[in-house]
Amino acid sequence: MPNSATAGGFLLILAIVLPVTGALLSLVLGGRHAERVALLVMPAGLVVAVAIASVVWRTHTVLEYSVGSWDPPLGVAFRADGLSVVMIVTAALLICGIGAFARAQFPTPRGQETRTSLVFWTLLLAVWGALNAVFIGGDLFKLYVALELLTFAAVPLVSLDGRAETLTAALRYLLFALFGSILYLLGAVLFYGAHGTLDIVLLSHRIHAGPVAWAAISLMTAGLLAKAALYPFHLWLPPAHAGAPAPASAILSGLVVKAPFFLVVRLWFDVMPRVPERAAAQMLGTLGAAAILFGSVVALRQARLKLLIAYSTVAQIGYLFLMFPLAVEPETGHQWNTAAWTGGVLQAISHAFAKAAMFMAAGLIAEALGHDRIAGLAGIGRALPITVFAFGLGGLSLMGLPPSGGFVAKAMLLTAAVAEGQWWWAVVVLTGGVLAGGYVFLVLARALADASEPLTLLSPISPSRQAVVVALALCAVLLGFIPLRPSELLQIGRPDIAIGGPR
Amino acid sequence: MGEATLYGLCGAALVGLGLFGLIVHPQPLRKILAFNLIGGGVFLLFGAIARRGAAAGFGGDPVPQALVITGIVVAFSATALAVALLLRLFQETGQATLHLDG
Amino acid sequence: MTDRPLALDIGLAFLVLGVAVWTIAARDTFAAVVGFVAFGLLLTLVWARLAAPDVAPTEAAIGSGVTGGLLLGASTRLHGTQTPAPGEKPGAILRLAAAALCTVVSAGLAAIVLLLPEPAPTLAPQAATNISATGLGNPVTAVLMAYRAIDTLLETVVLLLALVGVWSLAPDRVWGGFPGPRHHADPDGLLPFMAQLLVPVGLLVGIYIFWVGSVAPGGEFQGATILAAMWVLAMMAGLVDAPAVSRRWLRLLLVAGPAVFFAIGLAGFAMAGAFLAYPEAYAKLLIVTIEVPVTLSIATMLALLVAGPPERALR
Amino acid sequence: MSFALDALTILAVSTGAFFFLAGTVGLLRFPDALSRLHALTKADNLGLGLVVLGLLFQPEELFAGLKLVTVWLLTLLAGATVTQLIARTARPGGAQE
Repeated sequence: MPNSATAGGFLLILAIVLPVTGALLSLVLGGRHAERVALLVMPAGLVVAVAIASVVWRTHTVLEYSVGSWDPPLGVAFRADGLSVVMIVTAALLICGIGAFARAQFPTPRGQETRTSLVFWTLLLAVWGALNAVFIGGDLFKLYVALELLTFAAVPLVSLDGRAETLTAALRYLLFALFGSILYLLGAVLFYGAHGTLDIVLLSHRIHAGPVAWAAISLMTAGLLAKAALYPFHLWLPPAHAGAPAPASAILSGLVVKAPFFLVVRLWFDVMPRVPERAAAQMLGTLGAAAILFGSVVALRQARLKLLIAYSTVAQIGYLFLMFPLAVEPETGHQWNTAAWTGGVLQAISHAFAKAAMFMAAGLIAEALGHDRIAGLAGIGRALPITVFAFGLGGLSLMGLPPSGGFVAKAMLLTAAVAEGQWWWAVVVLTGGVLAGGYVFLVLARALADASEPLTLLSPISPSRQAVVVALALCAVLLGFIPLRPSELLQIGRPDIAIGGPR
Repeated sequence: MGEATLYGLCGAALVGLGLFGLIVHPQPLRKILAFNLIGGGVFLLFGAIARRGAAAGFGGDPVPQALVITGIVVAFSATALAVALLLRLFQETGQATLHLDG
Repeated sequence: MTDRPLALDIGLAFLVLGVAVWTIAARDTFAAVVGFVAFGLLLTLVWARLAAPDVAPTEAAIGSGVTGGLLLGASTRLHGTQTPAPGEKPGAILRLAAAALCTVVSAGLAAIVLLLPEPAPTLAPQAATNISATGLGNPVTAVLMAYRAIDTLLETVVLLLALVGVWSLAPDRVWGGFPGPRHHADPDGLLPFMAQLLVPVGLLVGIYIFWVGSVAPGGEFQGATILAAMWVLAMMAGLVDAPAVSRRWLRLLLVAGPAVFFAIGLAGFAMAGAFLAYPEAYAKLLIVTIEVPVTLSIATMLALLVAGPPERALR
Repeated sequence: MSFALDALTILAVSTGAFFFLAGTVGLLRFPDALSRLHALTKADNLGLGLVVLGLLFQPEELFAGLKLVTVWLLTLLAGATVTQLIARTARPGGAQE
């Protein structure tokens, strides 16, 4: 019976229904209620996320639910494995943090609705629902709809201020995203044509290496890479992420780009676990390495703080894709190196926290100074010490210095690279860390320098908003205290060949 | 070769054509048009696959046919959002270009 | 299935490709959009040939009709900006490389079409054996409203988010106001008279197309498009003004469809033990209860997506 | 009898098709929007009418025939209305009156 775990299934449904109905309610009630609804949904959604995590952790099995009792292939199934759970909890924590931070930025005057706050609160909840739908989707077409949901919720956030350059950035982002989703859909169509199902688990049993499978997975991966802004598809990301208001940048850089990455992982590790894929994995790794080097070097040359952080996102996305060549065992081409795998996922979540904190810190600095030119940051370290401290904490994770989630993630990738004799990836990881150190230091050195004349802040920055930023940065740091070994939670739901790790 | 294969090939050609338009046309509106052509090709391919799956007294597999309907509506929403962005950009700058320095 | 395609099919396929080439190659954007509308109409015929009578009207109404109208309007408003600046035009090498890449993609896809397994995998038998549990007669509607209802539900939310995105583009000073320019009915003109004649007939046709969807080709998307078209016509003929986006009734109308969908879906936990499950005895009743507000909401979304972001402030 | 009906059908449908062709050529060849519309609507209304007429000669149930005629009438009405709409937009001064 598909619905044996009805209570757990109920939670999975809630993870989508709660934020999405919240978005609907925000839109209907409008005005000040939009924000109130969002603030009510946030803790509830966090509770749901934690509940899902505890069910999966307790039972040590994949939580599965067939919508409407229609089992795949005819129906659509939701599944939460260890990976989904980690992403769902990360998303819930971040959304709550970003929401708490954004209250001061998107207020609604009494009795009057403003465009930016209505759109922001509605879309914040919509992004959340879409992310959860991506993380628990078990059906390739359902995932396509979830991806589009995410795109349409994310793009308007970029151009919220209505300036010409953000409109251009949003349009570019939309065109890239649409290009990505249509390629993804094309691949899914080919899978259906060959195997008569879109369900991930059923597909993984029916699939075999051959031209159809290769074409389908190449198209889908290419589309997802365009959405994840992996080099050379990164062109759209910096203007979009740097142009958006700070809380929106935090959502986009922290969470939204992780969704297509998550789906690439699903495709390669869950849809095609038994198909040799060594060359492809090496190629993904090469693109990732190029992204790390290119993004970091360009970040070093930025004059504006938000653009620097955005280019750093381009680089950090590169690290995610190093897990593909490292998780694939070089001799046989079959998976699995669990250390690399855990490292990749850990990089995704620690970057989410660190980058969200850094974008919001940059937002506070820009609010206080009226600009975000790096050359003009002198004295801000004295004026906003907590904010600059949070920025530095986030920076630790990007550089891969202890104690931080980024350190554990990169250390695991290094371990895997050394263990498998693929030392060239280790060189890339270390070089990227040094370059990240360069651009983080560049900012901190400016910020901590003494101003030539006393700094006057344009607007006072409330301590509570600074506290939120520090809290998120601390999450990234706390991830550094988890043990340096493959995570048991992440192994829940991995195909059997994964268990045991590298022989 | 049945009509399903014929139209499947037609869909394959449309995807390539649309992709070409998407790459070489600098104007955003032409890119949006090209995206819709790719969409048409993908849906046609899916329709051909549905037709191949004719069984149980149905002229085609109803699952892909239903998914195509969903896909057409999603493609329309995408087009509407893209066109609105483009028109707003034009209103703001008097230009309709993706060039950042434009 | 016949072994050889009819001459009609071959001709149609070439016509589709020809119009598609025109759409890409035409110098004038307006001409390209006209080509695209023709492309959509030809695809409608193809869908009929592919035994997909439910897809055909969707393609005609949304893929060709509403999309085409939207693009035609945009190309008129962007007139004069559509010649690329000298620096923007891709060079010959890029064009050649793009052509080569796209040829490879098309050739690869074509090879895969020829390689698809025989007999083709299909869910048609499963869809057929389960259809009695839904009380419906049209298998495509059964997929959309029962087997894969979650897709349809999320799709209505996708449309709604696109509308929020379009609205978000309004300048702040007109927020809450009316979309698009105000059209005034010309008292001596023929248009208001014709529109008054057509709109009620069109509404009737839209409702019929929606209603027939449970047993025959048709359904909420096709019906909703016709309803939306009538609303847009009434707006353009000056019979009614577009509603201000801050109106509570409008917001309610927009979310009614997804909201009822969610509500009945959640009630499924109590009634049939699962989200979006229907007890067999009431399946058809519940599906229709969902479809009515969904059709109204979709019609509203489509009409307002065409109308665009608010341009005139509330007074 | 059935031969005569078939001949009538072929004649009417072919004539209708010819009008469609003429209308399409007009659409492509005429210089401005108004004369294009003129060519298109004249030819298409008549063309569709002839096609429907031709199909009416094929004996089916009465209801099918009624449907065909309804389709034609609806097209006439919708065509006329939309033509008005396009003509107004195409006129100098455009839609904003």
